[in-house]
Amino acid sequence: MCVAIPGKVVEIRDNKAIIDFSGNQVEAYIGLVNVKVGDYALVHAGCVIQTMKQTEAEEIAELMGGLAE
Amino acid sequence: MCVAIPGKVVEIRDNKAIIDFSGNQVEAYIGLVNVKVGDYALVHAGCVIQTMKQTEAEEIAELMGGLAE
Amino acid sequence: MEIKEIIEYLQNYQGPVIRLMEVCGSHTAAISKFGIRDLLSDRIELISGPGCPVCVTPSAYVDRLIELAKEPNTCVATFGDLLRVPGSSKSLSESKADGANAQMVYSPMDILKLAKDNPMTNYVFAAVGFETTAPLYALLIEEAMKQNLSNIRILTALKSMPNVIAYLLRNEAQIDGFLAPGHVCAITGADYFGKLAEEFHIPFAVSGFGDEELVVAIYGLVRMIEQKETGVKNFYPSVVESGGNAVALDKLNTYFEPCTVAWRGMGEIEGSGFCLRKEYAQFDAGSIGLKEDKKKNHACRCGEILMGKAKPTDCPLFARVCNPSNPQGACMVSYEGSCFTAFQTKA
Amino acid sequence: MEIKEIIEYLQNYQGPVIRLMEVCGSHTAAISKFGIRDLLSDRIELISGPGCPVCVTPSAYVDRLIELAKEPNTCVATFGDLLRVPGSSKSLSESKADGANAQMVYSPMDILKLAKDNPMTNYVFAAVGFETTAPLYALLIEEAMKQNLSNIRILTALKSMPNVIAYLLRNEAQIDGFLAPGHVCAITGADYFGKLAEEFHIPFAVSGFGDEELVVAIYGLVRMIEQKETGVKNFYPSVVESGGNAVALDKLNTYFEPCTVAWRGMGEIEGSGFCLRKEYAQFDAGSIGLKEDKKKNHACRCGEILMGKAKPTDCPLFARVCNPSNPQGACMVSYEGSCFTAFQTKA
Amino acid sequence: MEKIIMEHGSGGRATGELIRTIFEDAFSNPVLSQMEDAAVIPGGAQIAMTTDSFVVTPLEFPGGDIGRLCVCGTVNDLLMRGATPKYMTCGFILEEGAEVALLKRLVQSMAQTAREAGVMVVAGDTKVIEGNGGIYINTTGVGIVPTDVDIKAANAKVGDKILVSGTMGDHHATILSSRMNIQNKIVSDNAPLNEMVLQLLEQGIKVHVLRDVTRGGLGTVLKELAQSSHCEFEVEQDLIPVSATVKDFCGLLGLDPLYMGNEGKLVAIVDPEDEAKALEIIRLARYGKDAVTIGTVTAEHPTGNVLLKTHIGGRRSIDILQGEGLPRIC
Amino acid sequence: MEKIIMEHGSGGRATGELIRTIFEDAFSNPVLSQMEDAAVIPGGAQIAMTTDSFVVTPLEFPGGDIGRLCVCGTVNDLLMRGATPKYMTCGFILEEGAEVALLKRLVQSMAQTAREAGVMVVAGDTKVIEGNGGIYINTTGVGIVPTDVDIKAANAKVGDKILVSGTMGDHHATILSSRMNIQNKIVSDNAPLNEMVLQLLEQGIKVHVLRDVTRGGLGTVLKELAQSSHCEFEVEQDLIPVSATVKDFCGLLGLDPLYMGNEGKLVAIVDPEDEAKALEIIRLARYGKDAVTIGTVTAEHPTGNVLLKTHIGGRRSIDILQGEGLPRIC
Ligand code: SF4
Ligand code: SF4
Ligand SMILES: [Mg+2]
Ligand SMILES: [Mg+2]
Ligand SMILES: [Mg+2]
Ligand SMILES: [Mg+2]
Ligand SMILES: [Mg+2]
Ligand SMILES: [Mg+2]
Ligand SMILES: [Mg+2]
Ligand SMILES: [Mg+2]
Ligand SMILES: [Mg+2]
Ligand SMILES: [Mg+2]
Repeated sequence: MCVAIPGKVVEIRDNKAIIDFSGNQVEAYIGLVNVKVGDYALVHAGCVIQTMKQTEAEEIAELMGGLAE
Repeated sequence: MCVAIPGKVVEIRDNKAIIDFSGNQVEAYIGLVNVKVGDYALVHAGCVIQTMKQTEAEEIAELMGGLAE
Repeated sequence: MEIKEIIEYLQNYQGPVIRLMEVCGSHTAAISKFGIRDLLSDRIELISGPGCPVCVTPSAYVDRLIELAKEPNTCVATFGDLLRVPGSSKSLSESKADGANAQMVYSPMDILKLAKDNPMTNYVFAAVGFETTAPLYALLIEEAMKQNLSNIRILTALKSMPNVIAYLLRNEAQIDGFLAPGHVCAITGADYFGKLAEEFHIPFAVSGFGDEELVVAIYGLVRMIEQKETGVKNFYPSVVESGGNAVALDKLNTYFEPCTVAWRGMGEIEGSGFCLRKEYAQFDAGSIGLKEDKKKNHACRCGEILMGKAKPTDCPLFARVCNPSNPQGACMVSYEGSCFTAFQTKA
Repeated sequence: MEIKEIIEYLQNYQGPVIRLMEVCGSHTAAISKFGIRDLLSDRIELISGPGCPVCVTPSAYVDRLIELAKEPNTCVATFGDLLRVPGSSKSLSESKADGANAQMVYSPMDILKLAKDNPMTNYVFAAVGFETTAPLYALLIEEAMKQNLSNIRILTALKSMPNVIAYLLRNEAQIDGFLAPGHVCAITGADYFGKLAEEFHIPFAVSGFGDEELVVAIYGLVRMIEQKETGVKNFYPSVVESGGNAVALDKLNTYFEPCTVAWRGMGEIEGSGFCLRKEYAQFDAGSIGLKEDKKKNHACRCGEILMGKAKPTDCPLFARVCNPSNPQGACMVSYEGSCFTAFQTKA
Repeated sequence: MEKIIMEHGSGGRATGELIRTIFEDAFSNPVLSQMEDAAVIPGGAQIAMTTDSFVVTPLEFPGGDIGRLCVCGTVNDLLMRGATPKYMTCGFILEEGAEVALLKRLVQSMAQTAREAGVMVVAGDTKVIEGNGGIYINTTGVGIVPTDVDIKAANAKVGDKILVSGTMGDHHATILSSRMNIQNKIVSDNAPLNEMVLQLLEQGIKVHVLRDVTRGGLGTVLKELAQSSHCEFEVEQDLIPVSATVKDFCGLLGLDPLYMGNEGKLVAIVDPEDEAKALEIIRLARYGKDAVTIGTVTAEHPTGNVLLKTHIGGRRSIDILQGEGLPRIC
Repeated sequence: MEKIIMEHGSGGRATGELIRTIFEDAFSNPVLSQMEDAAVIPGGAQIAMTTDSFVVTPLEFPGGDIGRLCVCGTVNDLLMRGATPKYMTCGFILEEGAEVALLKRLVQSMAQTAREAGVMVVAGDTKVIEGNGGIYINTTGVGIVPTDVDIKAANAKVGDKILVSGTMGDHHATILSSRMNIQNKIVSDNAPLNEMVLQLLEQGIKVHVLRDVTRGGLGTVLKELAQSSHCEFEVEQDLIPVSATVKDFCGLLGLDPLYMGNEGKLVAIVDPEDEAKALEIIRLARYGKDAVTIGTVTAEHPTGNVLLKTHIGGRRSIDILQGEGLPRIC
């Protein structure tokens, strides 16, 4: 299973980041993605696999527009 | 502690003997003494250390005789 | 369009029957958990595909893990689910009772510390997963080399999405559209499925894992089908970029190469997996040739279910001999397996 | 003479105070268990000597055992009692809680099978004992060589009787006669103590371990003292022959040689122990130089007690700080220790 | 005496010393200090009896420890039958190497929780096994049940309201956080629920069913109750209280809060007339401030069914916990 | 399901399956099969309660097994207070890898012994821990005590006779024989002593003290009773029944039969008037044929003392077991 929710990067230590999920802090390797403090990141099995953009709403709206009857 | 009671040799298997103590059978190495089935043997920590002669009564009597007042 | 309107649309859909396949196990689990089937018209069917990494692992792989775990001074580290997958006779978890040394970890990276702290123990990580997880093993090996740890190896059963989908479509799976796995696309980019969409004239919708995200993507697929559109639409743009994650892809390609691997119940599929490149063979715990796939129970229909040709309830063993405490096939093991989720939420 | 008459004699004895020492721990335990003190006139005192192999082991030896037991892949095998003897800070038994691997066995020979079945584990036997037990270790090494077992060693704290008795007598122990240990004599022959008897003009009575055997031997000693006889009398002729056990003595001399060893509370005594000969040094787990004897508690009077200069009840710690659950000295540990037996049977 | 050694299980002097220095003080009462083979105590016409063993790691965790836990577990099981908890026995199985100082803390925590819950520890036992310092505790409880009280799983009736006394999953999430090394502020909810239960009974609430939500979680409990009562329950996901941190914690490990255990929460199924009053009573009682209604007993059902209405409006049946409830990671 | 795995302790489906296939059948009774949090059962004005955990290896031994043992231990402790054993709970802690077939045998043995002893198993619990197939069982018992019965350790009086119900050391020697690999025909005496105890009470014997001779052996029991009663006991070694095989077994390992445990023998301290009748009752009862008088309560004594007259006529004080009771070999 892949984590469906993004966490916030609160600290970076060497090759790992501390990532907060509503008060749960986990350590994740950052060798696969460039992250910085403040980013929202997707963590999969102890590694960050992607950062999250905040653009969903518009893009989806646009897509949906194209699909509407 | 050393076993104070002798057991009876009931079987010999290679370098070990089976020795019976009132129904308790233990295996003991016989590398320190020549024993044969039927002997009474003293066992110490899994090894026969001596066989037992049946002559105690007379010898002790003799000894005691010498000590009597 | 409001989510309420979308749901209403899906609920009231009266067109020809539409069969959608989610190829990602996390999608399968989320669809169950959110009760999404209940929101769809009877004419929209959701079918679970071969996207649960645990469910598609052949028995020979599990048998090999057990063999390794029983070797002296060897510890097999793995994700939780895999412990319970039956091999040809037992699971890793059951074999622990026979002296197999297996340990559940949260992350493949956890074995770096274990291996460092216990230099006399050989750690083997059970490296299962798809494009999402494969780069993690690349990172693991990279770190193991950096830290000079010689007591780490992996046993791979890494799978790749496109060729198994092509296999399904070539083998008469009746599917009208695919929910494409959001996290695979996070690594590979959304276009990863473009060639398939084109070749088979079929639509793909990339979806996230939230309830609304899934509903939106399903709606998107239904609309694309109705409008006879093919191609890939990305309904998960916050995470999935067109190019994917270049760093991760680069690491994946550095350590691994495509290869032919066996899928539980389906046999070998060309180019459907990843294997360690020869240069890194010393990290391999014997992954090559683990193709045998002895069914624990011959009546198990996992293979067909993974291909969308049968539903769990079509299997004569379902909820009778086969249940999560006594799984006959891998689909009943993983929390993401079709049979498991069907069992868990059966009315 | 009937046993009843003998007991009567001993009970009614009114002559000068007689102090008899039993130098064998098994005698000490048997005397307690049979309540033999209760059968003697107040003018016949029984004193426990340094004959409990566990009680005379210096703390450095126990510390070394603990060190070995904590080494990876090393198991210390031992007789039960030794597990509880305090070293300079802890016992082997307490150290198990800290990860020391120690196992109680019935016989030194038991480790042959253990070593064979677990070739990756190094077995160290805690080889304590007197002339009775030393030949067993010779047999063990002989068998280990025959069976080609390279994972067996011993840590020796082997003691020999004559020189420690001479040491006592030279250091003003007030003793009028010795109960000589029957099983030592079974190996060495009764004459083993002849030279001592002669040199110090003191009688020895070789005794078995039964209640009547002990009473008879004590009577024998009392009579010899009254009659001012010295020499060695053998009250255990069924087991003890004059030449002893030639096979055992031969093996003892093949593998071991006399050496100077340390006795708990008494220090080093020349020629009072046995060590492996150089030819068999590979079987030694580091026995040389284990002389340090740190008291766990400075008030402990074990040393004097072992020499017959003090009684357990003379020790300020006895039955207060020091008891079998929390022994301060080795004499409180072994079931054969003077302090233990005094504690166990105290009114 | 720093660590437990085999001798502490001998039944002889060392066992006695352990009992005197650790247990006697903490639990001191006239019955226990007789040190008899069995405690003799006043009884009652109808008694309740329950047993549980506790094998949790870590032994101490945020918000509690195995000592508090093993009292709460047993006291709560008695309460769930409408019994007033009275007596408790405890059986310790200690692994060689267990820290004596830790044991002392745990026993003191037990004693304090027993006082809070009004139970007297009347008998105990200690055994030592080989191992690596683990501590396992069995507690068995006896309570007195008034003859007119009849609370059991089979008693749910159509129309009844289904209440929970607070947020789900806190204990389980606490334990897993420690094990998986995830930092958060979640604390265990381990608590004895005497006050809320005895108040419900005293104030005459028509309580049909009580069940504490432990191993297996709310999902398992609801399904079992539905099975016993031959009813269908309908509960609403959005009404089930779960703290934001526990929710995301579950998300992280792929766990479902529905299957996460508590150690101080209960489900009460009450007559619909009494719903409001019952909620008020529970909310006023210690450990009950977040009590809410989560659903209704909607119908009879031959084999028992639980329907969950999800946030997005879907409906699914929920079953008892399958598998081990292990974190899913991949 | 051949071996126990962690999942059997989940509290979910696998635990349920284990309970159904192993426990339910064996213990079947209406109370247990309700599967409630706590069993609700008829009580009595005065109840007795006791607990013990059982950690014996091997799990099966000549003459018995841990299943029979754990019932006898708890039933006997209740009887020693003059209680009629009524209810029992059992808490299983299973190590991963435990053989299910073995568990089944043990549970069936428990059930059979419970039937023999007239106790009903009313609640149970199962937990699984990591390990190597070990099985640990806690049993807790409740019995009903008539209000006029007052049997306890403090009640020995000067002049009372000290009886034992049979040969000493059989159980302990059985277990050690297995562990030390010594072949013999010794079998454990594990047995529930209901018949002899309830007959003594029914027939109006003035029983002052009862104590089953378990861990620590007769020496420990006598010393503890002397301490509680502030009396001096005098017992005669030659009167203490020990079988020839057990005697030599002890000799071999340097053990004293006085400190060897049993699991189906008791010490009874009775009014001297009733000595003969008490002996007769015990001898006629199951498991009591070798009952004998071994001594007398001779005097008051501030701290309690036990004098043993040895075979050869010596006298010594005996104390509770020191150390672990390990075999002495050298
Ligand atoms: S129900 Fe079980 S046996 Fe049937 S297909 Fe699914 S996993 Fe296989
Ligand atoms: S009583 Fe204890 S401290 Fe005193 S001499 Fe004996 S062993 Fe040493
Ligand atoms: Mg008892
Ligand atoms: Mg309970
Ligand atoms: Mg419970
Ligand atoms: Mg007990
Ligand atoms: Mg263990
Ligand atoms: Mg409960
Ligand atoms: Mg008890
Ligand atoms: Mg008991
Ligand atoms: Mg329970
Ligand atoms: Mg273990």
